[in-house]
Amino acid sequence: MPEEPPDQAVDEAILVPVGESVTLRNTVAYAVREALAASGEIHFVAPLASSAIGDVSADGKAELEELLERATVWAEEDAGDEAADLRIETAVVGADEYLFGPDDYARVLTDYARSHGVERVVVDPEYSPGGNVPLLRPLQVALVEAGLTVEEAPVDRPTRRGQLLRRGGLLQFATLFGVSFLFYQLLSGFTLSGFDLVTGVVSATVVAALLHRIAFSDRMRLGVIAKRLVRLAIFVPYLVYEIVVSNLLVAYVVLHPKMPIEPRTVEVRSAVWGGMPVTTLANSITLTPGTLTVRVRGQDFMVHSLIPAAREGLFDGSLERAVRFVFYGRDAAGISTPRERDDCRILDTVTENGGEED
Amino acid sequence: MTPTEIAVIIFLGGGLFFTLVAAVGVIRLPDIYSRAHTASQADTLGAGLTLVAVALTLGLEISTLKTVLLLVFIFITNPTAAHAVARAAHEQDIEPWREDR
Amino acid sequence: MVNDILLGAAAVFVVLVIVVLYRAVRGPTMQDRVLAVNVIGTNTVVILALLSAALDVPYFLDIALVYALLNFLMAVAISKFTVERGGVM
Amino acid sequence: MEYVAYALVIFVILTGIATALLRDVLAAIIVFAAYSLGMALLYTLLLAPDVGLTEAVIGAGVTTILLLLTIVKTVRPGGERTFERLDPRAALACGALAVVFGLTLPDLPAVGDPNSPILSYDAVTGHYLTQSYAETGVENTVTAVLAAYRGFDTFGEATVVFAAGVAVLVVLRREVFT
Repeated sequence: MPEEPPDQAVDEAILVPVGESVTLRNTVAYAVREALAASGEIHFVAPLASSAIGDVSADGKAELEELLERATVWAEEDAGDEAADLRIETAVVGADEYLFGPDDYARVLTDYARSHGVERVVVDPEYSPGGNVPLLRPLQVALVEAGLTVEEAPVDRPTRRGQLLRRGGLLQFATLFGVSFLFYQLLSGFTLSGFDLVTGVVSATVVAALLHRIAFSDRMRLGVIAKRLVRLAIFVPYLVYEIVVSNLLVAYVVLHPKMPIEPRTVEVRSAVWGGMPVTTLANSITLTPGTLTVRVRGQDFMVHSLIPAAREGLFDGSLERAVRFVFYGRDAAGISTPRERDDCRILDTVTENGGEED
Repeated sequence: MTPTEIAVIIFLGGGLFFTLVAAVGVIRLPDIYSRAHTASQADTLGAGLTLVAVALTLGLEISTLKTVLLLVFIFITNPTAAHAVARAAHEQDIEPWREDR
Repeated sequence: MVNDILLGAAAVFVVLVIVVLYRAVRGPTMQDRVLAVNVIGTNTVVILALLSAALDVPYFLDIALVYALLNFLMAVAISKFTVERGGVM
Repeated sequence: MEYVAYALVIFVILTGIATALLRDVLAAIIVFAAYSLGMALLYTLLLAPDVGLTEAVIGAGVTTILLLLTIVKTVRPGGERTFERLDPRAALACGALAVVFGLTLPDLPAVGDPNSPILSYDAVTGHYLTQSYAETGVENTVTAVLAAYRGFDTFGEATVVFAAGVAVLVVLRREVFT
């Protein structure tokens, strides 16, 4: 929804609510453009969700502060030569309150806006305060009711957005080349004839040249990757064991004449973050019978579960712990379970949380 | 019968059983979400066990490596595909079935 | 003898594929069909692997690999299509 | 092996009928992909893995994508019915055609039969192998058969492919003529 900014807003400061989101980068860019066209004053405000990591809210605060810092760096980068004209202020708000509904978020944001004389709010369309999906629309309404000008940053939605290209280095190129070349040789049966070697090198070069900037999401550090691979080797047998056991449970339920299923959709706020770990966890959840990842947003998993036993297993978080072990090491495996963190709930319907897309 | 043959038969039996469960589940279960469960999981395990049986018959050669690659590939892609399907259903606001409604 | 067992298993797999075909035809939603075809595809890959071992034709496995790739792409492509083309649906 | 083949034939026939009868175009496309999977398996089982591979890539992959693109650019009739109503005349015509083709089947040689004409009538096969270069000037015998001896055939095929290409372009760039 690309709206023209209202004319009377020309000399106003801009408030941007900040939270982990895919479009945050673009929102910052838009807000900076707008701010430079106006007063040059921009406020990045991050409301702290108390439920973020349960009792370790200090972590949550540190995370938000890091996010704010990132936003500041981006803003300065975007401002370029005009960086001197840009005044950036950041704040974490709501740290001493329990933010739950959209009204709570709106209240702390409005309080901040009042005390700093800001009247214009630029909202990231993918901003999901507290990780809960349906809060954004009501939040906007509440902010408008409080007398603020609210607009959504005109950034692309997740389906067709995202920074696909990243900086690729020699390491990425080499890895991709090696993997493609090995795959080619495997398909040709490791004949190692001159023809296969030459065509293999040519194809692998083409693949690596085209894709080395896309294929990897993280910066690659060999040590980390090696450690993860070792831990993955421990993780896989455990996963297979889980899969077989719960498959037998599901097989019993499916083959039972009365088919005693009790499907429920549940939402779990997992304690893993980042592309690969979340993907691994989502896939592991789907692979373990009885639970199926329906959608993931940041750390929030919407999971469809077939039988109560599968649900309990999910809330006990053994898979989550295992994935944390793979990606963050043994120390991280010890965090409390989703149930103890109070990060899981059973939804009544799916659409309660859906339909926010358009 | 050699031990390998017995192992092959056991794995093959397991694979057939779980694929059967997948087929029955896809036919019997009441809605798309629950069908996606058996489609992604029972079927993946069934395919996995059968591929292990195939790898065992082949013994140690290049083809075995390909079979293992196939197995890894199926274990990664199948849940992803099921997730894609379930997510598509969710985004079209298809309500999950419940036993009490 | 093992070869006969593998062939027999392949035949059973084909029968299961025919059973799953019911869901692909019947629906009722498009996602059901995509899901059913995905199951059919996975089973096809397995059948190919079984045939490869039973008939001792190693290059069937290459076809199986191509198949596994295609099967995945198809499920994702059609799912994406049904969502993004919601208006046409 | 026969059982696998029988089951596959049943599967292919069922998917074929379902594709023809399904009212929803998207449903038909999805079931048609399953048909391609079955066909490819059948080809592979008959030891024509290259054809099977092509069927898999073209039939299940490319065709599906092309048909999906076609739906995107056109409209898709909705409806409550799952199946198309049967047109008796069309069904009769198709049935008659199937019977006619079916009747020729028993006259085909069995797969791998050493007495099949292509192997036993050396007069024909040998003629092509020895004479094709002298008669056509084409070095590759297969190319000679395709492009020279079967010239009209190939011309017809090329026309069909060309027409299909034009159709695809028309569908992909509909805005050109609207």
